[in-house]
Amino acid sequence: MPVAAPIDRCRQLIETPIGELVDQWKLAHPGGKVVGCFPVYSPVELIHAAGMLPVGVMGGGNQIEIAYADSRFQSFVCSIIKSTMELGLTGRLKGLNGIILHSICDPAKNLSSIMRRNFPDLWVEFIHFPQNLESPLALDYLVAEYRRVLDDLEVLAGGPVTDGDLKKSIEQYNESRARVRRLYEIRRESPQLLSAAECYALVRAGTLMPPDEHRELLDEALDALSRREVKLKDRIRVVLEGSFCEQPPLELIQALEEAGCDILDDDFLLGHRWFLDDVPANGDPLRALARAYIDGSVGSAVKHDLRHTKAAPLLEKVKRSGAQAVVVLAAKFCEPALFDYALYRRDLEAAGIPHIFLEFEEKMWIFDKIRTEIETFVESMLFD
Amino acid sequence: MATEYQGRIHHLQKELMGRYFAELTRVAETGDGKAAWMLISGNPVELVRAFGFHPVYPEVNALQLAVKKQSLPMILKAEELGYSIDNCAYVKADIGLYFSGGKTSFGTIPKPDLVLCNYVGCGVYLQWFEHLKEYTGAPTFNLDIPTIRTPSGEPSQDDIRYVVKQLEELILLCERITGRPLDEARFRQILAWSKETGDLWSEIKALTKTVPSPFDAYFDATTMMGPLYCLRGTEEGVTFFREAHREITERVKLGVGPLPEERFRIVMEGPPPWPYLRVFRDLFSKWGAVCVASTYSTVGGLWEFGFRHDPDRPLESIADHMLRYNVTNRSFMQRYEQLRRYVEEWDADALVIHSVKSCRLFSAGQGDMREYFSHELGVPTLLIESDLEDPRYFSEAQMRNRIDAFFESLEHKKLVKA
Amino acid sequence: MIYGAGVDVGSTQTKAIILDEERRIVGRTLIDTGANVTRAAERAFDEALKGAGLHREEIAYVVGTGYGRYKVAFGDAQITEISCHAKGASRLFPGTQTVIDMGGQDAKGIRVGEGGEVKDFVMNDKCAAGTGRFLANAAEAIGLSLDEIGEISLRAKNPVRLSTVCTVFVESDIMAYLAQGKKVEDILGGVHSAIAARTVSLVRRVGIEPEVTFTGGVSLNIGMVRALEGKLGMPLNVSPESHFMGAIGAALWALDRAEAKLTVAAPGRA
Amino acid sequence: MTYVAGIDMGSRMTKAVILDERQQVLGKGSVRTRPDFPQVAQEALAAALAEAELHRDEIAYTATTGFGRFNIPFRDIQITDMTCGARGATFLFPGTTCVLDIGCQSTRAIRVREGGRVKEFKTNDKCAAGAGGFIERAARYLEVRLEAIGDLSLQADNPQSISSVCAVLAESEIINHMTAGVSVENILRGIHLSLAQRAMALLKRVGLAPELTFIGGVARQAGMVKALEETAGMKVNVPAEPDLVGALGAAVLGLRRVEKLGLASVAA
Repeated sequence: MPVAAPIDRCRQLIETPIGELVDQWKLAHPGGKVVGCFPVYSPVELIHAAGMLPVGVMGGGNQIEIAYADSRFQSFVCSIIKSTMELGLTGRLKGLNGIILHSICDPAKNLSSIMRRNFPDLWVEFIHFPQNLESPLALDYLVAEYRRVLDDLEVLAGGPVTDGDLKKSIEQYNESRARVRRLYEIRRESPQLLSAAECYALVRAGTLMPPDEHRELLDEALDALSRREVKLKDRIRVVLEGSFCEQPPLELIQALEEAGCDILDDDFLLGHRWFLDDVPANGDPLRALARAYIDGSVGSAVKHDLRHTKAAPLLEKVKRSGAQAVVVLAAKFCEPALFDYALYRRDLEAAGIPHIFLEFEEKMWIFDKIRTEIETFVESMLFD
Repeated sequence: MATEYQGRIHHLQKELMGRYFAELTRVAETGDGKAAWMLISGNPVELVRAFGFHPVYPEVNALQLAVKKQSLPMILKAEELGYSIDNCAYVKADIGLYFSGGKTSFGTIPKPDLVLCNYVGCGVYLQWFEHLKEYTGAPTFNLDIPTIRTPSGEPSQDDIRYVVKQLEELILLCERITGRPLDEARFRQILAWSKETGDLWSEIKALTKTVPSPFDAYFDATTMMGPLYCLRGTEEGVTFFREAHREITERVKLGVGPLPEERFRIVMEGPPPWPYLRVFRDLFSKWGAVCVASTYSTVGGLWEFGFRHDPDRPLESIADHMLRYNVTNRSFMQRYEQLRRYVEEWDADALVIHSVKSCRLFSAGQGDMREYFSHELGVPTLLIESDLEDPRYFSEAQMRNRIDAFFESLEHKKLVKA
Repeated sequence: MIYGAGVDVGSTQTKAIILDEERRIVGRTLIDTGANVTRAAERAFDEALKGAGLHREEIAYVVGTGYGRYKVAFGDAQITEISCHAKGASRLFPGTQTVIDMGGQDAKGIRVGEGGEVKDFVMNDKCAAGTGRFLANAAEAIGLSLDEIGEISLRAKNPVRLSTVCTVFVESDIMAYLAQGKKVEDILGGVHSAIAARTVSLVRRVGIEPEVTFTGGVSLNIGMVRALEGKLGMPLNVSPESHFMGAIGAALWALDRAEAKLTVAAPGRA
Repeated sequence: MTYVAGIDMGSRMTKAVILDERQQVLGKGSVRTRPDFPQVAQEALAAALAEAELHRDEIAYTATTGFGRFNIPFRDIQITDMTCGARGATFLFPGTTCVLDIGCQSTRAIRVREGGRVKEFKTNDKCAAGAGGFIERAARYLEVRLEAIGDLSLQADNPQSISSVCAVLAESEIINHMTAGVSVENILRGIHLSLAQRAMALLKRVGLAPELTFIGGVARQAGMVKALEETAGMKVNVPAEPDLVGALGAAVLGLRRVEKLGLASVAA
């Protein structure tokens, strides 16, 4: 069976408007409830354990036209905030029983309030992740915060959630994330086998289905990949950083590859593959999840951890993947990504790693300027 | 050009802030004394003062640079380092200043002995001080304040416990840095001074309910905010506010306002455009518009809604201040509520929202705010855009057009009423 | 007989209108503003006077409006174009409740009361500034003149999608589309519908109530009229005098004040 | 003898340069860009061929650059304009370490390595836009002929700065200056100075160091060159025909390919 099959299924899935997907799922699962997860990090295990479907709400992509939301959020606010508001204002989030946002940035914080005001029927949860990770207090705090959220989820689901339920969900997500990690290993080892755009489709599909379904889907894809044969192209090997929240259009990821980059690692869809390793399913599940965030999750511009420098996780990715260069692909007006670039730049130069900084918007439609820049970058490295 | 209220408080403030920066310069040049860098919103200055730290507020430095039209070179310096044109300009001005040796026309800023990120809801604060940690290498503490996130508008018991325990950790760190234990008596005295400052400040804020308002709760209030942050918890701070209280009560008795004539009472939302403060104020003065209440004057704390520091509950009251009683840690909806009270209880004609690009915590979503006030509450609302620090975002012609048109229509509404 | 005059000093053109007390237009001029704004205001006013066969002394009240309103030195008052367009629109189309004004620099949405007074208004946020300029740049990028693009845009079969309404973006977006071999009419169709969409979402902020009157220089662009009507789902009032609307409104205010002799404190006089 | 052509299709003009294997420039051509790109490229090339007194079939290799580089069907290779600009600038001024390219639409700062290879570059953000096209529009407001801009701006006695970074708001600022009765000379100089300051910001991002070579159409404006030298505090190299440098760079790179691929013999 060709690898194209599962990938195409994923593409169709992720290109279906979120509203339609939710309605379809509810039709197939009478009485089922759906909770949206706004980037970046989201404790999907809690939602899943409460018997509800966690669904990644990642803005409107480049398919929707902003006709109402720009009356609420100004032009200097990033696209994903506006398009998510637009989805709500145009009734395209009606199928959701709730949505969870968290402390990634200031606009997201205000968005949670504004959603509560504009969509009184929607249960809106805002999680405050601990920012003082040096302190042992952070763990107890996050356990309590998860407990608070779980209490609300129990009310929303209309039933209690046992430790057993939580452990089952943790195990299922461990399974699906293990396979996602395998996909990324393949890209690091032999990028010609799996393009970043294909990988993206496979991973993003996981934000729209239960973990066990995703596991099966990835098994199918991995099996097909093992028999795929593609010739290695003459490209530069890069790590991509900065797209942890708002997602670049699939066409843009393809454009970067066509322009001559093999993307060995990236931070797309970070919140769905945030744990570096399995979450222990024995012991207190909430504590295990909290610890996994504090000590076992991927660093990003929106995780504030004074135990290491801001660029350390990026430099580690470069080392691990053996990349030659870094592409910082930040969303326009994304304050966190734009800030940390200054430190990435400093440390990448110190480490002698060439890099290029590019900005994108999810609503982007034409890519000529960004293409010219990445081509020049590739030329400057190839024509040596 | 209109001539506004220039009273003793304005001169006293200049004098006090001058002394504050002179003292910082002395510390910077002699190395005698320790500096703690902090953020304005909900700052626990009482605690660091108790250890003898000199409080340094990068925001106040950035603001001073802007007012003195020295911010742009600093901003450009930071952009050279890779900061984006879309990043908060307060941060860029401060980082540019740091890499320029901290030298300004109003004083030299000492390097930090403690970088204290009193994180109260503003995500930019976190990154700002993370970056300062990497640049300065100074001991850094992320004092993490869980933001108000439930419809109740109240922090949970876990939140309060989390903050109080962190304050205890902070005390240990301060003891390590200064090499001396916390002086309980001094701490209580400082909290007592802060308490009295709180009493005076909130009484002063209430006086603008009178007609005409004795001072402008936006432009003149910013004059008093310097002492409120830089001198809170000191005796001279208290003296300043006693003086201010006396002077303003006097004005109420005399029935004088900041302008020759008070023709419109407005509520202001958002920080002012510091690089063009004069121009900006004139655009309103010209219309006889006086601000009677503003959210910006509460970024440091919401004393007017009842909060006081408490010598008998030192850490608990500081935690209360940081969690519950400052604008930035509150939810956006709580700001709507605050503004609604201002419009109603201060009997205002209109709401003016000054949307600044730099501070998205303040501004992101103010379009919805306009929607709420103009459509749901029927309050005439004007939304204008510029920036609090970056002179490149101020377009006077556009600003004047919007403000003139707004007051023309208010003028007309008045005539019809009359 | 009392006469009132309105002088609208815009970024590219300056217009003057003189009305008699029956609110009949007895004099009008339209000239390029050029580099010397004060002179442009003087000239426009004098030519309007000449056309009406009147002398300055015979004009009871003069109102200046537009970006250069403070340069109408001989004016009795300055009033923003927002108030003037509202006034003018509801005079020409008494049923007007909403005004959409598109000029070179700004797009405006205005809710208007019976007397032509402004009830509420919004103006484009910073990143959508320069509506007229947006079209001008588009025309320039394609190598057409501003007054022909409207017609051409109507022929669009598959209008392209623009990623933005930023005036600076548009030129490179258009070059990219040309490079992709897109048809000129489809690109222009996309340009017009992009601005229309953005403008409608702007005007929604004041609440769109019929009748809607479209004023300002851009209202002479038939492509924009149709695009707006399409997005609004209702017809627009458009007067051939559209680009004079500001001056007409100013002249109407002038007459009101001359008659009432109530001198509302105007900007610039305080 | 082997001949190569470089064609630079920009948003405003399309330029062609013909080089022989001794790197002598034999012909140059320039045509206003129109939507029928292939035809435009033909015409530019034809003009250059005429000047070089050569025929199409004598051209061994054609390298294209500029936004329309993919729209020239008879090309052998397309290269981005930053790579070509850097190469062209160092071809003319071997000591070049930094290149500033201000065209009609975009401003670019390039740091070059030895041999004219691109080390780092930065293009202007839309929100800090302002390039040739911006000056042209301002000139139209001010009723000044394009050719006159450069010298007029030199006559400024009290330049009025343009503080806004957004090209659109900057335009309303210019109108404001006009309304305030500021002289045309002082406004034009203000525009040049603010463009120079923005260019400096980009140059500092890539690491400004002498020699700086200024290319692109705007480099023709004397006032802009002076403004740049003042802000940069250094002498600036300006080619005789700054807008042809991209095409020249393409031709030079084309010649390298010819040598690499050993096409020389074939063509000779």
